[in-house]
Amino acid sequence: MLLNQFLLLSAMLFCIGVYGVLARKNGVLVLMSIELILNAVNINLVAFGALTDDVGGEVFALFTIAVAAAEVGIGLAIVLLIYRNRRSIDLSEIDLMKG
Amino acid sequence: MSVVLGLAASGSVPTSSTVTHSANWFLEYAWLVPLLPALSFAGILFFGKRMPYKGAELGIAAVALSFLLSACAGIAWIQHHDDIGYHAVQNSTQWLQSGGVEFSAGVLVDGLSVMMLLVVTIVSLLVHVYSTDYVGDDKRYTHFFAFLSLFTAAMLFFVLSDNILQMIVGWELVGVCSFVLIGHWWEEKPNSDAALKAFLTNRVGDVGLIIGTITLFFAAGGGVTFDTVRINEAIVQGEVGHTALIVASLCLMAAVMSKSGQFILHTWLPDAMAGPTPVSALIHAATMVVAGVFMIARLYPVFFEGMQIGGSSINLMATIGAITLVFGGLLAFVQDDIKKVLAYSTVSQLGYMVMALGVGAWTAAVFHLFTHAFFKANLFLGSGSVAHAVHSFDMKKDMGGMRKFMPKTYVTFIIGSLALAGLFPLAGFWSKDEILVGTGGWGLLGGTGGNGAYTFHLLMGMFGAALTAAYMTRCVYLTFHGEFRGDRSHGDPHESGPRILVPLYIMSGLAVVAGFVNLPAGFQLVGDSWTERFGHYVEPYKSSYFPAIDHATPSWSLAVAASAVALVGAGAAVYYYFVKVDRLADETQQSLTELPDGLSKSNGLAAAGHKVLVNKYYLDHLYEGVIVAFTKGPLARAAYWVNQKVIDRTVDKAGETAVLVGRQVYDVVDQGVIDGFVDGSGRVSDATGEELRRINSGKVQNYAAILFAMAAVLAGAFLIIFAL
Amino acid sequence: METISDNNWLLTILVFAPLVGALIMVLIPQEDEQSHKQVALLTSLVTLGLAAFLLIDFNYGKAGVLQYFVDTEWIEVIDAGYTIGVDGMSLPLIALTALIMPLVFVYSWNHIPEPGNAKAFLILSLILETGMIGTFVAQDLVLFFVFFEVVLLPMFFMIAVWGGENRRYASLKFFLFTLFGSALMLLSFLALYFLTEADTFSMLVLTENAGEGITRGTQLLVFAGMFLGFGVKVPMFPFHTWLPDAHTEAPTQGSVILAAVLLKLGTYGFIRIAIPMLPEAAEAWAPWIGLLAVIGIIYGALGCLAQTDMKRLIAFSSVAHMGFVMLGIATLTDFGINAAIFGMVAHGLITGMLFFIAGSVKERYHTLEIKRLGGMLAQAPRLGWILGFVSMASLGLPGLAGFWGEFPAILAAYEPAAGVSEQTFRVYMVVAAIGTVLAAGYLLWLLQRTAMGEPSAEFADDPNITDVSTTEWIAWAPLLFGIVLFGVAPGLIFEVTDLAVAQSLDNCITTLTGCEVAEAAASSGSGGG
Amino acid sequence: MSLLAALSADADLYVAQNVFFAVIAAAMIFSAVRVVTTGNVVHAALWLVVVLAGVAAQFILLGSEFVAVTQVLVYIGAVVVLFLFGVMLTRASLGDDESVGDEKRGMAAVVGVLLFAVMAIALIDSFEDGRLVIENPQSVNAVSDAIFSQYIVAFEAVSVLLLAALIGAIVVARKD
Amino acid sequence: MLAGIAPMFGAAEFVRPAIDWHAAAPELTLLGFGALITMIDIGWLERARRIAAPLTSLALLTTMVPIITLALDGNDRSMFNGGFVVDDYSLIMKATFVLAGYVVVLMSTNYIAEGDYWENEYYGLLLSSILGMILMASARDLISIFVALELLSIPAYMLATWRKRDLKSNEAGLKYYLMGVFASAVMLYGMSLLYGSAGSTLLVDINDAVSALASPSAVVVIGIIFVVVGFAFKVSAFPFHTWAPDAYEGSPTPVTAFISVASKAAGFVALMNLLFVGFLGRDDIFEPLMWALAAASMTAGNLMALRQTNIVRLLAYSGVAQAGYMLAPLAVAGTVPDKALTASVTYLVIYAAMNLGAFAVVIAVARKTRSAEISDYRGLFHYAPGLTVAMTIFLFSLAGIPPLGGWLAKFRVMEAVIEADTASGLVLGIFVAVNSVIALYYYARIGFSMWAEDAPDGDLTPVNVPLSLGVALALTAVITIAMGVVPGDVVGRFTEVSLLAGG
Repeated sequence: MLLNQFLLLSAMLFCIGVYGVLARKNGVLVLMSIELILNAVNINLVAFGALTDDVGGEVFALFTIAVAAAEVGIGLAIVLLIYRNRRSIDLSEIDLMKG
Repeated sequence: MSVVLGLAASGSVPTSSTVTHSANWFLEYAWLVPLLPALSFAGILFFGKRMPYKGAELGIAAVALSFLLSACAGIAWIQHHDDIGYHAVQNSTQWLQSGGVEFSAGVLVDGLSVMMLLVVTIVSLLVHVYSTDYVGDDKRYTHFFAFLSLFTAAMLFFVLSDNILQMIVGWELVGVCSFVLIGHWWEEKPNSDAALKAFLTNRVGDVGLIIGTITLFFAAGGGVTFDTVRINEAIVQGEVGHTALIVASLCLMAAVMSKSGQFILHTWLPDAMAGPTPVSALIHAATMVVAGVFMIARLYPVFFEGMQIGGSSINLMATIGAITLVFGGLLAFVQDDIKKVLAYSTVSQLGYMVMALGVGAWTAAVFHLFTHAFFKANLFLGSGSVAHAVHSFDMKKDMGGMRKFMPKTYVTFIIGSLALAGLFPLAGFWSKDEILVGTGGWGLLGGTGGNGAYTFHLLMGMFGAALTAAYMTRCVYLTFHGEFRGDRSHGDPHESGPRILVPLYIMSGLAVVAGFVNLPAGFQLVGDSWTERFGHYVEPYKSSYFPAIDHATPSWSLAVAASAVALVGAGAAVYYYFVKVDRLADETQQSLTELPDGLSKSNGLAAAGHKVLVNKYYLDHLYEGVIVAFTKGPLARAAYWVNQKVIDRTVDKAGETAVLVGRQVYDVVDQGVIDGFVDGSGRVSDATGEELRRINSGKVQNYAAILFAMAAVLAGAFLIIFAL
Repeated sequence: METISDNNWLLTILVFAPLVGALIMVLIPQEDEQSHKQVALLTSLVTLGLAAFLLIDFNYGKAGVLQYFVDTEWIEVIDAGYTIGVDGMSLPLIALTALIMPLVFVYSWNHIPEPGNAKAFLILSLILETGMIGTFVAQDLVLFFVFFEVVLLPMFFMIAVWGGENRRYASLKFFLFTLFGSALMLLSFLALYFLTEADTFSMLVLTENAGEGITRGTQLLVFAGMFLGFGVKVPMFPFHTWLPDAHTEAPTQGSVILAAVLLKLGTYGFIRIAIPMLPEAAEAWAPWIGLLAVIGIIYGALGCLAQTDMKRLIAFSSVAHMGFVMLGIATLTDFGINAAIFGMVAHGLITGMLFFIAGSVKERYHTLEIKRLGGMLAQAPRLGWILGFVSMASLGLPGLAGFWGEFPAILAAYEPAAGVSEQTFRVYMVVAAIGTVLAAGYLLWLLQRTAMGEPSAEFADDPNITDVSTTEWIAWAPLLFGIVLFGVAPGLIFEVTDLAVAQSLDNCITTLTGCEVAEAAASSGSGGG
Repeated sequence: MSLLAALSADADLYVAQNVFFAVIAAAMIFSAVRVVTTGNVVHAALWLVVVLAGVAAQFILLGSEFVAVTQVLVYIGAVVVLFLFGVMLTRASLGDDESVGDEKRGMAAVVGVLLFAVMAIALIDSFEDGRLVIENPQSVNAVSDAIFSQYIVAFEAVSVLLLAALIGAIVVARKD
Repeated sequence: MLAGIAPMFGAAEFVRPAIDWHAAAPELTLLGFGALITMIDIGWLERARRIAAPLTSLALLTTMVPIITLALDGNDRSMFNGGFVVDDYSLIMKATFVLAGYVVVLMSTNYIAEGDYWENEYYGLLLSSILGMILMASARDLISIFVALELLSIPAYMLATWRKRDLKSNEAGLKYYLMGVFASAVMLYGMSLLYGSAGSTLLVDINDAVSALASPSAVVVIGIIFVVVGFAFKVSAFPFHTWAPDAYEGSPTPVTAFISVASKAAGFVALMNLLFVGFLGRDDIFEPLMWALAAASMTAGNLMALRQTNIVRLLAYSGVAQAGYMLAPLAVAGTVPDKALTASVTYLVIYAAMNLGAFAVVIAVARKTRSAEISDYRGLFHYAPGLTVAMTIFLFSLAGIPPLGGWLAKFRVMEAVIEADTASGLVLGIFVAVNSVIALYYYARIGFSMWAEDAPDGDLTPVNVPLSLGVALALTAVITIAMGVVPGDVVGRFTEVSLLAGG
């Protein structure tokens, strides 16, 4: 196996995620896209860990998974809060403050 | 005998300095002379109002004391001179020392300065006394006397200076005093205008003074001293480069032109008549305007070498003097204001002095300064006396026939006029004659000697003599003869009081006798020991700080010729005024000031009733017009036109232009360009900030796009630069 | 280099005494205006007393040596020391500052400008005093910089709070301009620190080093930074535009302090720092400084002629006068720099006084528009005469202080230091001399239009227009006396500064010649190699 | 014991690995694209499950079974459920994401492509022919040893982090 | 048996890590107090509100004790192969975080108690965020840095939304959160590349790896840039600052103060850890990168601040510019590493004091005006002279006017860039100088409004400043002035630091 096949897959996922967070209006969908990005990173980490035969990559990936879970949690909490106050989670409408 | 003296002087310049530090008490302590009026200034300023005579007594006392000291100094100088020869007494003390440059303050007492002390103090004393009456009811009486004292002090300080820097100080102080005094009645705008004009014109000259002084300081003073004696000595001994001297003399000449009212910078002088008459007398006779002449005399080596006076037939200084004397004389013709006549006459006489210095006739110039002081003071005070009586200076409107009301003033005025006109044997005759002799340009008439062949200047001087005689005749006629034209509603004018008359007597007396102190050598009526006393004691020809000048030989024929010219001038004017105008006036029972059909008026200002008369004198008109009317009419008027429209306008315009340029610079450059740049950069920053703010659109996904895109762009850029 | 450290507590107390006074005033409630005025005046008098003691105790025989020298650590990590000392160069300026401030407080006794609040006003003034004296005693670049900047804030607020209509623009402009200059100046200081082997901010050492070991190109750049910093403060053309605005809007006291002392910080910086530390660059820059100086002289005068506001006119005249000071400095000669210091003091006294007068005129007439004024001599004769007197002093009348700032500067321009183009400076000399005419022009014009003539109908019967009051007399008399005193006895200043100037210049001139020799050797060497 | 590890000695398996990778990768990319393009939020969550599972499969391919298991447990087990809750609670219209303008999509696409281009160029440039030979799959032991020695501080910190996130999320999300 | 299995799994026997308890004491203290507050919250519920703030203060002050003892001890300590390091640098930063946190607590006390907020949880989250920060100061490997970053960020995201009913606060939290996550993602991706290049998460190893080659490999370039971008977000450097004004404006003001000071400082700490330990050999990459970020941040930040009408937004943009100044020394970090580090640390410490002070005044003024519009600061001097003087001190300190602390900060920055003696350094110095002038404009404008204009509506009722806020003001003001006048030992001992690489 080539290292690059994993890395390019990860880059692909990353960029699809980026597309998602930029193009989606629905807050929940944006959060899902974030997961794509974070998973892309994990693939990278594990692939590199495998390359160098180092445990650090896996450990890093595990920490990332944990943190990602926490992030999704509070992300959804904030989205819920906004939904409750605004009855909408359309990100493009949220621009009370600017300039 | 004196010729021998002069020739002897030309050959040998003492190499060792002819300066001594110790001498008679009166010479060593000559600095008391300016100090007294200075103290009196302070005294009057602070305590004058509380004094019984409002401070006038303090001023008079101080100046009187100064006069006494000066007189004693004069006697002391004669003794000193007789004892050890022409050794100037110099005492100086270090004023300050900085950056290796030493500034000293001190007095230089020699014949020249002693003579000036005498002239200044005596004129000032009489002006002080005169003023107690003349400005007696002025609301700023005390203040007037304070500045009169300061004016005197400044001039005395100036003439005693032993270095150029100190001269600058005195020079400027004189200027500022004249500013204050000319503007004494500052409520009227013309008066303050005149004061400003005087000061500013002088300032223009001061540019020259400052640069000239600095040039001398470095070129002749070695960059360490301003000492006049040392600078003069350096020049006399040929240690100074010619270029520097040309620059210095030209620059200083500019200063002289402004201060001494030489042609093109003279316009402030007539305007300065706005001041009270005693001030005019002081300015014109003894202080202010003669400062320039004095400076040339004091720094004569600079000019003698710089202008290349010796062995030439033309130079800038002499030419300016010559032009000034004729121009001033012409202008005096067309003035209606009696003081302006005198003012232009001063311009003209100063022209004589400068021309004399320009042709190398040092003694003649200084002597003329000396005599002129007396008769000009006499005339000014006299005109003041008249004006005091009629409350006006306008000869045509408010005067005429004054001799009936003011016979005493009339007599003194006549004496003064004759002296000014240079008629034998009054003071003006001797000094003017000497100037003409000094030009050395009369080969035809048998004169010899002198520093060059200044024929042009001689002719101008002759013409000027005729003019002088003529305009003074006009002035006398208009003022004192004919019928009174003024307002009689407040009663007839009456003779002035003793405080005015006594100074007039003294002055006219001096105007008569002053000329005798320098009788020309070979004048047979007196012994040789009485001839050329003035030149003997005043001219530093044997000192180390004076250039080797040639002295011209006096000439009988020239004296006769000059007198004749003056008489012709006077005679023509007498014929015109005293004969024709008077006659016409008698016929028409009017008080006339000129012939109604004068060339200038031929196209009809005359009233219809006079037409016949006009025609009757048509022929007369032609021939006399050549001598009198043309001079009096078109030429003088043209000169006046040039004066008012060109020169004066130039001066005024220069001022206006400066203001205009100032406005333009301020509006366009300062507010527009520089400030505009400053404010503009502020606006640009503001606008850029506003544009940048658009980045923060408020939409979080736009923010994210920037984040990711910038990450990609940065990474891409760095990849391309560093890794690929 | 030799220093004298006797009595060296004196300077520290002198510098911080006003600050102590300010701190005391912080504790006094705002309503008690009288106490504030008393404390402020007392503090400044104590400072003046200390300055007087300094003047008496100063060893004039060694005026070229830093005296009362203190050198202790301050901010160790940046090698900044608390290094202070006084020599003949700074002594007159310290005395000037100490003199001006009590006068300002006397004047403030019944002239607290709108909108009142004596407490804040006086506290700011006292802080200002500390900053100004501190700048003059600092012998460490960082300390100098700090004091140099300390004066900014109080002055900003003085203009901003107690200023006129357009105070917002003026105060911000003042602040931004001066900060711009000093920020670049700081860069230069730092560069100097790193480029000099000694790695020190000590002005003593840097002066001694005189730019040795710094290449010419670098010196030029570093000098340029300082030039901006000091030049803005002076202010030199074309960085002067803040000055008229600041002066016009500032309250009288602010204008007086600004004119009398603040502007001198810039020129002082030139002679204390820029020139001795970078003589080679100074030599290269001198013609340009001289050029800007004479442009300033003419330009300032032309600006004056265009003004319709009395205060603005006086402000513009500062541009011209400081032009003379800068011309003296640009000659790089002993004499020129001595003249410059004299010019600073003279300008401080004279222009300070003029601003006092302007303030009083404003108070009486409620306008400074020249067109509307007139006849002051009739209505308030003493005020009018004082204006006339000070105008005369300002236009450089000999016998008064102004002359000794002007004439020697022109004189010095005839023969600038070796290595500086003589021809160029002679042209400057002529231009500067012409500037004196213009100076007379605008000042007399001002005098004529304000003081002479009949009072305008508008003010003819205005009871507000009274003659000089007692507090005004007390505040002004020392200045008027000083103008005469220094005019008659200029040696009082010249002889104090002389040794110090010679000392600082000697040092850098020897270095200069050294540099030239080295440079010549280098160029011949490079030619060979 | 890992299946792949056991077979790793066999060179032929490289082909199998690559085929396996290709299939999963294709599925992942397709699903990922659906996640970010589908109009239905619930569908998006389900497509996300596919991607996450694919990632787990890749982990296995890379010899990290423990991470793979964790991935399945945490992501598929918890996160996706969380998403579904989120979808329900926000009552987002299950279908519509149609109102997104082309401009926005275009911008997103440009940024995405740009980013990918940069990444891809860098990766290809650096790891042109870097080969991955999985010989010793990482043991859980090693991972746990590392976590509890080298990374103990981070581990403790994560625990605090999770607690804080928990408390915070409750406070933020609860109705009060 | 075990011995036989171990090689098979490729893992060595578990070695119990040596833990220096003293070194970890600050973190443990804070952790303990955090746990205590959580438990009290759980146990006492509403009754715990009264003691939450004092207890948090106590927690922070107690945390200072081990920091001080460590400082007095003076030994550098290193654990976990250099993954966790205690040196002067980390101590001064920890102290800064803790004290900044303390000041934030003082500022929050009345603000939170008087508003409609969840109080106990607020302080709990605050403490956990501070814990993340002090961990960051010691973190020297990628994982610790990542986790510490998340630990300090995630509570902050939530605190930003703490004013739950306020749409602006919601929006602030959302923006802050989303941007934070995106930035973390980019940073993580960069970290993964760096890890891949080095085969280790330790920064020292990464340094060895990235500087091994004469010219950097492509992934190293991207890795470094992505990581830096992640932290550029955190320190709100242009153009990654976009979230800051919105988040600052919407968040509760004490939280804003916290984010703008502590969180920014933490970002800098991480950045400096990475640059000075991880990338130091790759200065050819990060110097120009930092140069660009610094120059862009200070210029753009200042320009954008010019047009602000809300003081919090203004402070946000000024914070962007301030970040630029702090980044400036990092642009010469490869040339003069010690000086650059010292300069940035000094700036951070002084910035913390003055910016917190400014926010304290904003909070105090808002107690009366209920507004953060600059126009509401008009005439402040007439009714709140003390606050005005304090605000003046803080603003002009931010502008860098001597003798206020800000000048020393700027001085050190300039010192560093000049000492580098490179053209780029000099140009950056000029950037700093010119920007100081631009910045002065808006600071001075506020000063002018406060001092020289009349109060709107002529309302001259004084502002009621509660004790704790007053203490916060006094503390920050004193530090701000002291840092400028007599920085003495504080600056001397603790900012003259070099960063211990560990390992």
